[in-house]
Amino acid sequence: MFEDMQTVYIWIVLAPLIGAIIAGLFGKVVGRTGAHIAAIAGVAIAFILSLYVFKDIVIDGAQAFNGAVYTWLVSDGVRFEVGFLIDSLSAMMMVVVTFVSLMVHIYTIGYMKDDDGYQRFFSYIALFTFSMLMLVMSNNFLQLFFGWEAVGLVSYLLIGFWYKKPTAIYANLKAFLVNRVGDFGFLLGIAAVLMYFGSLDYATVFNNVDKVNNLTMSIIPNQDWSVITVICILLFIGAMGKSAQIPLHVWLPDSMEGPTPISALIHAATMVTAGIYMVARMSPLFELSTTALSFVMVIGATTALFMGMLGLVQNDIKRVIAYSTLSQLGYMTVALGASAYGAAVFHLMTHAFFKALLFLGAGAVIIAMHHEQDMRKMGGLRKYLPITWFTSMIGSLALIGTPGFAGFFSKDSIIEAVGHSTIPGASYAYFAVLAGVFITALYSFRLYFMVFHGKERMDEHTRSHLHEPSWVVTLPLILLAIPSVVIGYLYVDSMAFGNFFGDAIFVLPQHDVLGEVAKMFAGASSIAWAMMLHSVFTLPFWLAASGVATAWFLYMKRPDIPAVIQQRFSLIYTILINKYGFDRFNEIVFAGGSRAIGKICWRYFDVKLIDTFVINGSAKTVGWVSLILRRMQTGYLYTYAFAMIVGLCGLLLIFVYPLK
Amino acid sequence: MSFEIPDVMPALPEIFILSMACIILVVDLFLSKTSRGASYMLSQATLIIAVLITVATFSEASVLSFSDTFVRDGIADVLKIAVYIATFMVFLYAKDYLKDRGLFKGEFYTLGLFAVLGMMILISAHNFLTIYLGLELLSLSLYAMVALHRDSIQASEAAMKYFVLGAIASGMLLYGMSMIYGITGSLDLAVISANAANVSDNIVLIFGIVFLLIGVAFKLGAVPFHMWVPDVYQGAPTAVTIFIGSAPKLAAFAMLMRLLMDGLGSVSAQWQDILILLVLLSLAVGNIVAIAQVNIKRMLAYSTISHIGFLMLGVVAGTEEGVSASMFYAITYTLMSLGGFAMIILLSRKGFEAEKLADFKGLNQRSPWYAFLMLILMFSMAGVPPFLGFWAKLSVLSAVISVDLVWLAVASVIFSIIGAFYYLRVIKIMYFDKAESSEPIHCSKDMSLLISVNAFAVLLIGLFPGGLLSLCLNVVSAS
Amino acid sequence: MALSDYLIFSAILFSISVAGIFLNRKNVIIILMSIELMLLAVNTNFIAFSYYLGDVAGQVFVFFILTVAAAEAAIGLAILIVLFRNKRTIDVEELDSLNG
Amino acid sequence: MFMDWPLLSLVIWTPIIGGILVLATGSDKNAMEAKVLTLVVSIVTFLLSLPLYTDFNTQISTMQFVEKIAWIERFNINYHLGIDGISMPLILLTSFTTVIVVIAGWEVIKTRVAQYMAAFLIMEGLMIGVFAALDAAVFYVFWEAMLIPMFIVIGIWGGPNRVYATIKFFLYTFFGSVFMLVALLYLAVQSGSFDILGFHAFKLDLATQILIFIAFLLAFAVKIPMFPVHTWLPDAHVEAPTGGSIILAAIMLKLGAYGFLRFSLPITPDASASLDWLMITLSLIAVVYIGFVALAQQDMKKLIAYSSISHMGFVTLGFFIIFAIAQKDASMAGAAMGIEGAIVQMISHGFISAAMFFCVGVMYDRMHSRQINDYGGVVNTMPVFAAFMVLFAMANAGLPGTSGFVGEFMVILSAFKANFWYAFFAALTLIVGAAYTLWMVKRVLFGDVANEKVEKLTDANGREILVLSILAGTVLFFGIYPAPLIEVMSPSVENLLQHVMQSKLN
Amino acid sequence: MNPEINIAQYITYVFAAFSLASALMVITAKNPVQAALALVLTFFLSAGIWLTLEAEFLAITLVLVYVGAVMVLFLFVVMMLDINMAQLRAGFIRYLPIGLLVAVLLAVLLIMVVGPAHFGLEQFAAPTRHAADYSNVRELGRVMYTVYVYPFEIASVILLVAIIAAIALTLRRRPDTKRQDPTQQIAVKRADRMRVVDMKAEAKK
Repeated sequence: MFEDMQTVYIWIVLAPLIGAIIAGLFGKVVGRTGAHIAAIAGVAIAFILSLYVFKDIVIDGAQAFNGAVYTWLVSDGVRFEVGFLIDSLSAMMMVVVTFVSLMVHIYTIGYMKDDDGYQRFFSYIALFTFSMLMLVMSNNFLQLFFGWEAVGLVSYLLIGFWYKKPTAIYANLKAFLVNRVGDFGFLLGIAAVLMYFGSLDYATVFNNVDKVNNLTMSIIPNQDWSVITVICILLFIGAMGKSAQIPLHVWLPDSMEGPTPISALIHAATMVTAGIYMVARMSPLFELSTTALSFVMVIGATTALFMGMLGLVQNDIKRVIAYSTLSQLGYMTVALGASAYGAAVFHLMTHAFFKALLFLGAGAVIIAMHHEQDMRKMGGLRKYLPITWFTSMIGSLALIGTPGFAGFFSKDSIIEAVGHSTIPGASYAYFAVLAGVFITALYSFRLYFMVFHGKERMDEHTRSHLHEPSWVVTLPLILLAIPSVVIGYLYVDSMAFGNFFGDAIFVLPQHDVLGEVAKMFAGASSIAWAMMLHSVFTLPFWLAASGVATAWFLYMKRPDIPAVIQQRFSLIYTILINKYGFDRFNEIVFAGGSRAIGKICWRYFDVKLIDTFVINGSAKTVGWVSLILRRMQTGYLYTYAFAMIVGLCGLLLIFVYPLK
Repeated sequence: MSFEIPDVMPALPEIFILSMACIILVVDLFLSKTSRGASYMLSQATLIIAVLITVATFSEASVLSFSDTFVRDGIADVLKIAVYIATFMVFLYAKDYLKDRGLFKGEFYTLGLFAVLGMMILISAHNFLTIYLGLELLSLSLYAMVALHRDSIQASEAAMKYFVLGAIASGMLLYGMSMIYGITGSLDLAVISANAANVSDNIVLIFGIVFLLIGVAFKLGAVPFHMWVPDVYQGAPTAVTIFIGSAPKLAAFAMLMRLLMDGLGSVSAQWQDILILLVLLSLAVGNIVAIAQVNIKRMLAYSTISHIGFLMLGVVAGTEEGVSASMFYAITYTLMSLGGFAMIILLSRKGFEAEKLADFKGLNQRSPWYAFLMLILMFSMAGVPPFLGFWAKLSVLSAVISVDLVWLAVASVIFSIIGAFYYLRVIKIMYFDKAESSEPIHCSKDMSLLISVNAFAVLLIGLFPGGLLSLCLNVVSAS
Repeated sequence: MALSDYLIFSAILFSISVAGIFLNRKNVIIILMSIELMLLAVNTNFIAFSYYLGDVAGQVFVFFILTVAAAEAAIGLAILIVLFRNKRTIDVEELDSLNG
Repeated sequence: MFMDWPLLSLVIWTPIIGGILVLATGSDKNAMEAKVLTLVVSIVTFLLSLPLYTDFNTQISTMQFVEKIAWIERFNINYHLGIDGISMPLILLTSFTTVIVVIAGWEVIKTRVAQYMAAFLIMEGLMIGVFAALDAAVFYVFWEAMLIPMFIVIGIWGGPNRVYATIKFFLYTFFGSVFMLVALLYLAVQSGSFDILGFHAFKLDLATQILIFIAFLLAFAVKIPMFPVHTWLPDAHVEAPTGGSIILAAIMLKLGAYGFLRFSLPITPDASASLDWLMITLSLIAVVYIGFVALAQQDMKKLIAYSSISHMGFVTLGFFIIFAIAQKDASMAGAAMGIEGAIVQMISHGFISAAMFFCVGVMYDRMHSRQINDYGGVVNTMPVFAAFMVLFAMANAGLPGTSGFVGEFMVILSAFKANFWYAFFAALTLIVGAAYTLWMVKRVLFGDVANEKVEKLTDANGREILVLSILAGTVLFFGIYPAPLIEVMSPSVENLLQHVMQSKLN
Repeated sequence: MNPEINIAQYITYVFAAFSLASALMVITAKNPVQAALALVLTFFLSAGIWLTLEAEFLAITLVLVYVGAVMVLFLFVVMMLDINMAQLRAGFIRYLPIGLLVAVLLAVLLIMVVGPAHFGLEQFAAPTRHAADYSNVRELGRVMYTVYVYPFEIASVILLVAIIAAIALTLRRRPDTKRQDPTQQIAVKRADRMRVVDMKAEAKK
């Protein structure tokens, strides 16, 4: 179809960009319809071409493409280029990104139809698609960072989309800054890569890992650290920011201030997984450092468990899903730490579908409820919003890992992989992910029951207007529900355990936990089937089931109990409702501290010491001396004569007398 | 003893000026009050012709005459020409001012011309005696000119102070001369120079030099012998201040150069340190005290003191480059000072002396052109390129640096930073403050033209200072 | 007699004249007289040197100093008179309208 | 085709003479004539400066477009001009920015228009002169003369505290440069001429080098400005009219940095090497400490001014890490990147700071306040303007894709080679820079309409949008494709590096 | 030692002592007239000292010019100006200590240099006295108009300036004396003296 695949790649990124420019710069000219047509067309082109690329690379098994589009700059013999690395990993990501994005685009037509910033919104999300594609298609660290920051920018713009809302503009600033903390480490990591590898090209870097493997560097004098470990941890700090790992997770729940479509697209499906993608991409580096992997694993496990627990006490429908996202990102990170990159990316993909689905479903509920997000004011929506109810149920089932659904395959692979991992921290992680399963089921179905079942707690006016939103909203729900069900089954063999990613992901033999897991199912014609059959005998299945049962019991059967528990365990509740105090801590120590340092530096150092004391002080001193000297000019003749004589005596004393 | 009739030709300009001064003196007696302009015109013509005569007979070679009491060399010619031109400008600037205040009298011009003669004698002196007499001729004329505004309390007070302090200074100068005479046995500068090198008794030599330097320092206005400067500048009628502040500095420089280089050049090590001390004190006091001034004439007086510090810097170096730099500085300073005082005259009217700094408020609104001219002058005095004053500073600094006195150069520039402040303040007042009166500025065409030429000379010579710099170096090297 | 004797004499004379100038706070005329004293000291110096050096130039110098001193006195007194006419006093302490 | 023209002289003197002509238009009755003439002159100058780029030979590191005429023979001073890859982009930046400034002041300046316009034209010529000068005396003359128009501009058209600010500005900078003058004179006396390239080759012992280095440092550090001699800048910026702020931030600060490249590093390489710890410390203090100070600002212009200081810290950091790199690695890999990054940072900061100050100016013209607290929700009434401002704020925070990223990125990469902690502290700007910039954006642009005055705001007009668009285009262009910029400077930087690494001691 | 010379020496010392004493009187005298007279005495005595230095002409000149002319001028001015004597003495004692201190310091500083250490007989032997037919006046006269003709001319100019200055400063036509200026009287025009005023006829109230 295309002579040159490079042209295809370029068009994949350019099409959404053009859409964004049309919708953004010429939004007034083309109008609302024009704007969404342009944006959707752009993304649709990208999606179709991505499918073509997917077919080319994955299905036809074409050679991975690695080439530069143009040279950004050449300095000091280092070429900084903008180029593409298209292998199975990026091809898969491209499809996921463009597909979810397309769904969200369509959904937006309905969701944002009354908003003044309609064109602006389309411009932003199209721009986001462009940025995300640049990120995943990159063949070097520079462009990765480009995309990395660009998605951050769009995220910033979108969280603050409703710029009149004080909480929104607070949240977007927070998101950007927390991400910047991650980028800080990321940038240092890139610098370290350049320093030790002499290039920012993935290929060059990965080919030269052996040369760097045994090098050490001393950051603190007399402390030699492995270069690879330092690089990996620095890079992972970047991932922690973007993929919202503890303690840099604080921005993600707040980012729910943005419109729901972007919560689905950016803060669930795509952008937040950039960190996971990056670490998977860097597998040849991470594999060489057990320390880094342990670090990754512990962070991920902590996030997976403790962020999930926060979802239990939230009443805002979107926030529950946000904490769920955090928890799931933790799962992916754990997988990375266990060297189960395939499983991580696989979970990334399945999660993208079902989490986007859940978010969009929540969005549909929110529209129906007239922008009411508090679950305590919902209930029994099943009969008013059948499609939403059904798709949401699929999403929830996928999320908790119901055998057969997409989430089951990916999550179970992770849990199994972690179980096989032997690196330090693995047992803690294994416990965390198992506990997480119960928690996940509990909060998911807490949400599900509180929203769709039980007593109708909304007011009369709202109830009278409840109806299913238009097809532009429901269509994406349905389209997303499909992969949420089937994608796991289809790809678990190849992605998690097979050779889907080929050379894109590198695992040391001693770290090959997925290989170990696969051995469990050795002989089965299809690992998918084997897993499903096997699942009923495993802990996760029963944990999930008990989670659902608990949710049913607490929120359907005995809705009075949660309040009792809340009172009984008020300490835990307080901790959870305060999100372990991260926000307060950051607000006081980092934000407040910086402002205080700034004020002190400025008031006392700049203004008082330098300006007032040194600068104005010396000027004042000169003025003061001037006044004194001036007073010596008394106007009296004898003073003048006296001065001359004193001058004479002085000169004689200084120059003549010493000679004697 | 044999005696030759001296060659009077080298002294032709002096003779001419003397004759003309006497003629004007006589002519003025027969002029009625309304035709005083004739004295003025005659004086100006005299100065122009003197320029022509000097230029026509210009020679870089050094010629001695009158039994070696008189020397004519390139330095002398250049300085004399500068003196004529400066005086010409002074007379022109002063004209309206004098008319407004009833001082437009022949005495001003005759005394002025005699002062010019005194400067010329000083510039061409080659003997202690001629130095002394030239100095006295100049000083006496100036004392009288300061007091010329007889009804002014300030003027007479200033004259009295000037006179008394000047007399003390010449007393000290004479005392120093007597000492030098005593140990070198001659009054002739060349002989002194030759003998001084062989003097075994350095103490007496330095002793004499201290006294000599006090005399010169007084005339220049160097600290701590500067006390007269602010009072006289302020008290004297501006028309006289502008005169005192300009041409006599050239003569004073010549005196410094003749005494120290021609007379004591062989023992420069003995006076260098003394001069450095005077330089530093002048720079410090001049620049610092100027900050506290509200009277612009006084401020310019302190500015003069600081400029004198810089001027002496070149002589400190004691090299040809140094002396030529100082000479350049003297000429430059004269030009700037003329412009500065002319601005004060320009803003003054009958019955109103624009000598407060506040009188310059909002000048840019009243007359952007004059404000711009003053801006050029002030920046030039502050030593900001590309104006002339910068090159003057550069020359003297370069001279001291070339004799490895870098620390002195650093000290000097530090003081010039302080100095920059009060020049900036003038500009601030002119440009940034609101005008208190919107009255347009009236002045005669010739004055307006000359003041523009004056300020633009500061700019243009600043852009192309090469000619004047080379001229100074050439004449200094040749003599 | 040694040259130093004459020089010491004139040095003391010089010091006295200097003291006269700045000790005197009331009368300008005394200052003018002190200046004459100072010149006398200088003259004595010159004459002494001239004598001991056997060189007539010193005496010539003194001759001119005397001449100039006379002229100076004339101008000084003229200024004094102008001053007196303006201020009705020759009190040194009242000559302070110019200061700073 | 332009190789034979005295192009440098043309770009220096066209605006200066143009400025004088503008002055001649006189009073405000002829304001329109003055403005049009100024615009024409500035555009002509910009066009004249373009061949400097198009005809520039990027293959060689020697000086190009050289002009040399004897000026003052007494001191062996020549009117010697020439440019290399380091100065050429800066000249273009200058001529470009001047056009922007002229348009920026078009309707805003209502009194003494001719003087205002003339001041900027004259300043332009003088600044270009500084970049083009190859003779130290010529350099110094331009360097100092430039203060005069700026002094006037701040003093006449500035804010309420303008007199304090402008005198502080003048004396501060004057203070620094007189020491440089002494150093230059010393070098001239020793080497016999004021030729800068001659200075480069002139041998000096270490003690002398250190003294000269310190003298230069005083001059350049004040101009850049570096901590702790930076306090003039916030005052000057706050009080200066928009055009003044733009020129100050976009170009004048670069002069100091340029001075390090042209003087300090090549003339006193050994002193630079032995004092690099000092320079690096000061640079990092500028980046971090000043960043925090910026956070505390309530005045938008002050905030941007502090941000400028912080950004210029990267420039000096880029210059002085080369010695640490050379010590670690004899092949010097990474050193050139540091310097190139620093130069890119200079250029980019020129555009971004100009844009930021222009943005503040646009709001100030409407509200007559620069206090952040007086604003809020500007985006409601000025959406187009707000979009631009967010873009520039992002550029200021060093977002990739904007020019603000390129220089910082290169310097951090290079600093990492020198020492992990250099890079660490430098990279803190990622956080702090974003914090103060975006916090300001949040408080000014976002939120609900804060008060009636904001309610009445009108969006940017055509002229303003023109300026903003040009700047936005440039900022994006150099962010996306900085290669041409690096390409022109590369040989010169290599040449400089080789020179600097050659010790003068033996 | 020649007794004759000794006597001259003693006379010199006595003259010097008295000269200094009278100089002190000049600066301490209560009355300016006294001061002037003390100054006259100082000059006389100094002239005597000059005589011992074989400067006969100058000694005479000193007496003639100074005592005869300059001091008379001083006295004249002192008498002419009507000065309140009592008031003029005030404050002298207050500043005496510091003044004295500086004066003594200066004297010490001067004497240390000009004293015998540097100008003693070893350094400057006393010259032989000239023969009796030596004329100091002739010696001076010979160089005055030859070698020093140029300074001589200048001195004359200085005197001229002094004359001009003295006249310019002090000659004045008192504003309160009424004088007639015939030229003005002749040049008078009608307009200068008479003004025709146009008045409207005033109506009676």
